[in-house]
Amino acid sequence: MTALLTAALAQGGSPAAESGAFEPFLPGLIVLLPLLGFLANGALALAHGRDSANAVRAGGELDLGERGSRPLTHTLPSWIGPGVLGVAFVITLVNFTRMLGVELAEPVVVSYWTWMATGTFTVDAALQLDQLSFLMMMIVTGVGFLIHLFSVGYMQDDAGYPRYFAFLNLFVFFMLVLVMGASYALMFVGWEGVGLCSYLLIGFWFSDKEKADAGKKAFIVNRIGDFGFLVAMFLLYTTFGTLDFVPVFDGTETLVYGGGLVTAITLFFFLGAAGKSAQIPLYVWLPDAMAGPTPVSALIHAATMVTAGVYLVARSSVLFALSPVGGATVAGVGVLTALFAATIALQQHDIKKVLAYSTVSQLGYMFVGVGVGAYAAGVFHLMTHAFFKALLFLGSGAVIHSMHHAYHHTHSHEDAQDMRNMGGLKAHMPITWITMWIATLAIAGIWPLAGFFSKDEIIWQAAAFGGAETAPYPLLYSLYWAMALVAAMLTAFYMTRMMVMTFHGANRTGTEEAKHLHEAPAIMWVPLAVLAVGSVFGGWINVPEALRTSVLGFGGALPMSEWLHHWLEPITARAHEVQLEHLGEVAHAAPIGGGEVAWAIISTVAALAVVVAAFRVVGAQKVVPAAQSPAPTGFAKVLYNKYYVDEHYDRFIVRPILGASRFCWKVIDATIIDGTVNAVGWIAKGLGWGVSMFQTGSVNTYAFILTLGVLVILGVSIF
Amino acid sequence: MTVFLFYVFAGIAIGASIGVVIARSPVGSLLFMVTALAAIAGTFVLMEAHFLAAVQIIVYAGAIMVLFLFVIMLLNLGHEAQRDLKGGAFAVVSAGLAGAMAGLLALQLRGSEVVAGSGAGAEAIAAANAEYGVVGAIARPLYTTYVVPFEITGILLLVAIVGAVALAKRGEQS
Amino acid sequence: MINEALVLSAIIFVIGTFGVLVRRNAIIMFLCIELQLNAVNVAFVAFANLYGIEGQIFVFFVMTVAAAEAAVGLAIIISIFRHYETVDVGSFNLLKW
Amino acid sequence: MEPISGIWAYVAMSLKATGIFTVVILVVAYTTLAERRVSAWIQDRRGPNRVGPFGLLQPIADGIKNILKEETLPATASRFFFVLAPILVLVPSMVTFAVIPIAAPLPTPAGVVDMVIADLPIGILYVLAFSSLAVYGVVLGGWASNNKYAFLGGMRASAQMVSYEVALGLSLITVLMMAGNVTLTEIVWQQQQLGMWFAFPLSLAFILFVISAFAETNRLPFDMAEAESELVTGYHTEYSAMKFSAFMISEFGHMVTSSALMATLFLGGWDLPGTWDDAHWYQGQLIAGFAADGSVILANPAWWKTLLTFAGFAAKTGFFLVVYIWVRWTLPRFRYDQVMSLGWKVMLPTALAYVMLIAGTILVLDEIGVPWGFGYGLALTAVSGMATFAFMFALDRGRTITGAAAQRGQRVEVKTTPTATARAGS
Repeated sequence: MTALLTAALAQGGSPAAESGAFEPFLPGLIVLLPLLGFLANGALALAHGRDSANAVRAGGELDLGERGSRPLTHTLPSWIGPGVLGVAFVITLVNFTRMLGVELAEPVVVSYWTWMATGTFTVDAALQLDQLSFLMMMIVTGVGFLIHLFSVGYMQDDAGYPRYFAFLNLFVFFMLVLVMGASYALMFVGWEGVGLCSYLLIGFWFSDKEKADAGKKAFIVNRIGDFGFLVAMFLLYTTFGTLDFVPVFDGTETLVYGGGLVTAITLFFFLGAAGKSAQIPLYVWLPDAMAGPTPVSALIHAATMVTAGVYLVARSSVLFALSPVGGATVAGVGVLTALFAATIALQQHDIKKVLAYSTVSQLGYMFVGVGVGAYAAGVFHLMTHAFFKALLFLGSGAVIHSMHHAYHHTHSHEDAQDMRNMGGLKAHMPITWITMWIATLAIAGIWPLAGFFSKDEIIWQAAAFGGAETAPYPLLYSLYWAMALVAAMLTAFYMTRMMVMTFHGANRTGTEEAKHLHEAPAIMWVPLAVLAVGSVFGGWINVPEALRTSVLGFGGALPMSEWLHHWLEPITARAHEVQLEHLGEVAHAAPIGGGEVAWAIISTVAALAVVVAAFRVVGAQKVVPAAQSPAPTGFAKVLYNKYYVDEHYDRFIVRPILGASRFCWKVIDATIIDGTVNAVGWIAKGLGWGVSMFQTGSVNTYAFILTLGVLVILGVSIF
Repeated sequence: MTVFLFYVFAGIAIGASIGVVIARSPVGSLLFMVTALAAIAGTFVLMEAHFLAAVQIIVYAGAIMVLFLFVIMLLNLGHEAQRDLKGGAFAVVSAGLAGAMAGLLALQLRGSEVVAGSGAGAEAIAAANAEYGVVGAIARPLYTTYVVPFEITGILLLVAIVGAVALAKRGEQS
Repeated sequence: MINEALVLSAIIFVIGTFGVLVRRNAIIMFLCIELQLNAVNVAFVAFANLYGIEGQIFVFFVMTVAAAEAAVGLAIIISIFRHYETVDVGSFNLLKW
Repeated sequence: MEPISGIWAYVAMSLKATGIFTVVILVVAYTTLAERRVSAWIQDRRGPNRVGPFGLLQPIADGIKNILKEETLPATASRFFFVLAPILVLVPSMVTFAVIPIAAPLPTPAGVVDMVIADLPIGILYVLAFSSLAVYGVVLGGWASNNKYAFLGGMRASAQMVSYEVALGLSLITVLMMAGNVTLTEIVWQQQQLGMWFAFPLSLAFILFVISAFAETNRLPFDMAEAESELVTGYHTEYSAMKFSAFMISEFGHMVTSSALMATLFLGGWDLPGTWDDAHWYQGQLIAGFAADGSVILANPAWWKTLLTFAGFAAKTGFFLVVYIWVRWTLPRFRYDQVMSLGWKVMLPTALAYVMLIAGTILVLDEIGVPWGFGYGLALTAVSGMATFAFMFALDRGRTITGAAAQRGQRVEVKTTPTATARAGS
């Protein structure tokens, strides 16, 4: 019996034999389902797609006809696309509930087959099931499912509908590989895969050169980050000889605290994370990525893919905890990005651009969180952000959808995304209006919405970390804290500005067009409502004890808890041990005094004040439609042009590289290398002509010479 | 006894080889060749390569040489009795070359270590023969360790068949 | 017996070489080449007695190659014969520059 | 029971060689007589019955006649090869018998004697080797005569023998797979163990082997080489006296050896069906089989068992000899192109496919753990039976062995003109 048990343990990898242990329920299916969806939708797209692709290539659109009479290839993806996600979400939920019942101290690794084995290095196709990956899986499948649903309404009339769902499902597949993979190598597969899908979806309307270019930009900028990821993996391999999470993290005990190696690894990883998660200096692709369909922006460029960097840092928390420089860099870049992007968002007119910069800014917050060692807080913000940012994007999608229809009816070519063309939409789209306000208040950090708890936690942790007993750079962290506070105020301002310009005041769409503005269909607003619920209550699962018992929790009357924090403890425990050992206890007061509760109240009051002020200020401004707007001047112009970052990148990086490439092509390749090759050819030809004189045509002579050669070789080998 | 038989077979093989080179008619050459092959098969048997000896006869003498004979008859070359040796200086120089080669090989052989009787490999082969039979002893490594070369050989034969047919087939017009 | 076999192999090889050099009948040249291959086979079998069964396996492969070579070579000879009405290699001198 | 050894082994060897060779020669001689008698019987006439009782001394008279006849040598023949050819033909047909076991081992005071001249480890390969050499005599005989009929006969014979050797070898492979070894004693032993002659589980191989063996011996319906109506008598047109006799002896010798071979490979050799006096050398012991627990059951040889089994072997071989003669007077001769297309387009692919079928079946049976025994044989018999039926059903179907005109798709019209008898009747 014992032998049987040991055998079962040795084989399965999952300790199924122990009583009360976590027993995974078809974890492979979670990953497989979206892949199957991709294959099915891809096949449909191929079956249906040639004419639609041709139509798009010709610059037009395929006439799809009436809704009821569309071909099966066009209607089936509506079921397959969201369907596979729904099932995957259900399976994830089943697993999650099973996991809730048990204390899972060690991650469960389900290994399927050996993916590659070279020498001593092997990588298994294995899934790691632990608290962090489950949180991510819930977000990816849950929010993903809602966005898929929304897409059914949003993309229904697009000629590339099956192709769209194929890409979307493929993206989810890769995202799940990213978060569930049990090694850095597998994570990298997902990492690259989501990059590919991001490229495909940004350039979804590839006949438009600007959009195709945006896709390429995203891809190329991400490459720079991938370089960092790869170098970090190489370093890990040379250090530990493996890339699997469990042995790597077990092996970190041999690393020197703050040593060069671990610092290099973390910095290179952060380079990768900065690329994927749009941090300075690699953030430039994300605003351009808004060229893709809006649900794509919601799913990939707000809720899931861009948070992969945060996930990476949280996953590697032990490494980052061991490197104070790495942590400081992460937090510093994060807070700088948060502030920087927030200022740009102030002067954008495109509704999606505002949200894009807002996303960059919020990602900065998450990095502050994971940078200061508050991994749970960073992941917490990741989760709440997934709710309200997905909601905001989907809401903006509903608005754009409506605007687009309006302009479509009047054959107007105005910009359907420019907020200067909106205004007063609340009358036409009440549900969108309400849900988006909820999300706006959530992101602005107004109590008791989700964003308040997560963002406040991060800001507080920055302050607390700076005040730790032996904090490495206390002043620096205090500065981070202050910057984060300012950025929070800016967030409240630009979000309110967006809402006011979109929904309040007089309508600027045009009298004829206004008649066609309408609320989104149910399939689009239901996801909005669900996400709105998440945006309101999502924050309540991780409220510190101090806050819960204070006035902010009605003295503990509200159903709030510190659940997430405790739940993630097995993941972050080792990092916290390292922190405690080297930094000591974190502070319980802000740099300029005041406790956690006090600053929480201060920040929410300040944010509320900013919201009200912004509502007044922006509401009082006279906004004119985009066509009649004057060009911005002064600092507003700088902000409107995003600090001219793209232009500077173009001048100082892109053009020199282009020049060098041209030099390599024209001079080195065409002249020197080709010349050498041609010269070799001519020499060979000449020599061949000379040697051909030896050809007598007599086989015996050839045999004679051959034998002579053999004799020479024989002689040389003997003497 | 074995060594004596070996010398007998070796003598026949060498004599027949010389016959191959100097015989007037191709058919004579060919029959000398068959004799040489049979004698070499005999030496194979003495060196515990029973299977190879059988294959040597079946494939070499029984198939390849029959093919040669067939071609000789098809082209009706058999009855020419003129000697087609290259004449004069070339033959002398060639003989010198062959002699030099013989000398070098002899030098090489003299320099090598003398192995008395049969070596270590013979015992392994004998053991394999006892366990799997003479065919099994060679078939086992052939179908396990050397299965890829074996398959490639099969492809080579297929290519050779196609090539031979393509070469020998008459064009449609003729 | 291994040494004797090697000597036998060398002798047959030299005879075969000489035959290839001096005969002009393509078929007999071919036979001499087969003789050389057989000489090599003898050496391989002898070495098999020294090192193991691999030597015999190599002989097996050599025989296969010989069969393939005979098939293709004879086909070539036949098609040459159709053009020149002879198999005397002295008359095939189109390879001359 | 020890195997015979020492000086007695040489004595036994010499006796066996002499005895078996003598018997084979006698059988050959009387097969010529049998052929004439049986053909006469089939054709409803008497046949030779003047020399001795029932004509039993006829072969001896023929021998004396052939020895005393004048040897002829055509002026344009290549003298050396002309003389060499009958020798090259005669030798392979005789030596093949050396590896065929003819009876159960014989116990003698000095030890047990195997009733086979030489139980070579290469067994069946030895048979193949010598039968592949037999072609030289035929070809050289035809070529050295310098006679166009003889030459054509030789060419045809060589092409035919080379072609059918392939099918012969391939049909043998299934037998070797079943036996797991190439020695003929092992093949006999495995048939005893299976409790079934290989003719049943390998029925298609048996049929292919018989057809190929007919072709290899240049017997009707495959006697292309002689084809007296086309080629006078083929490759031995120019031969006379004892040299001609050598060709005849070799033909009948081939018949006898191939009959014995068929009996050994497919009809259980010397094994008598229904008896359990099997014997086989296993790790130095003469055993009769294995008990259920894997231990050996020792054999119990006796001189009368040897005699009985030899009688069984002789009966089986005789059966095939009769079939040879019977077929000769039953089937007409094929045309040359039909022989070739049958060999290459029907026999070869069928044999190849059958090898794969049997190999697959054996693999499946071994995988599912069927023990080597009667049930195993029955399963294979079922599979082979279906294959044989399919082969018989699909064979020819009007493509291979039909007239040349039909093959080219031409319509053959049979004109009905008043025949002589019809006219006579009117």
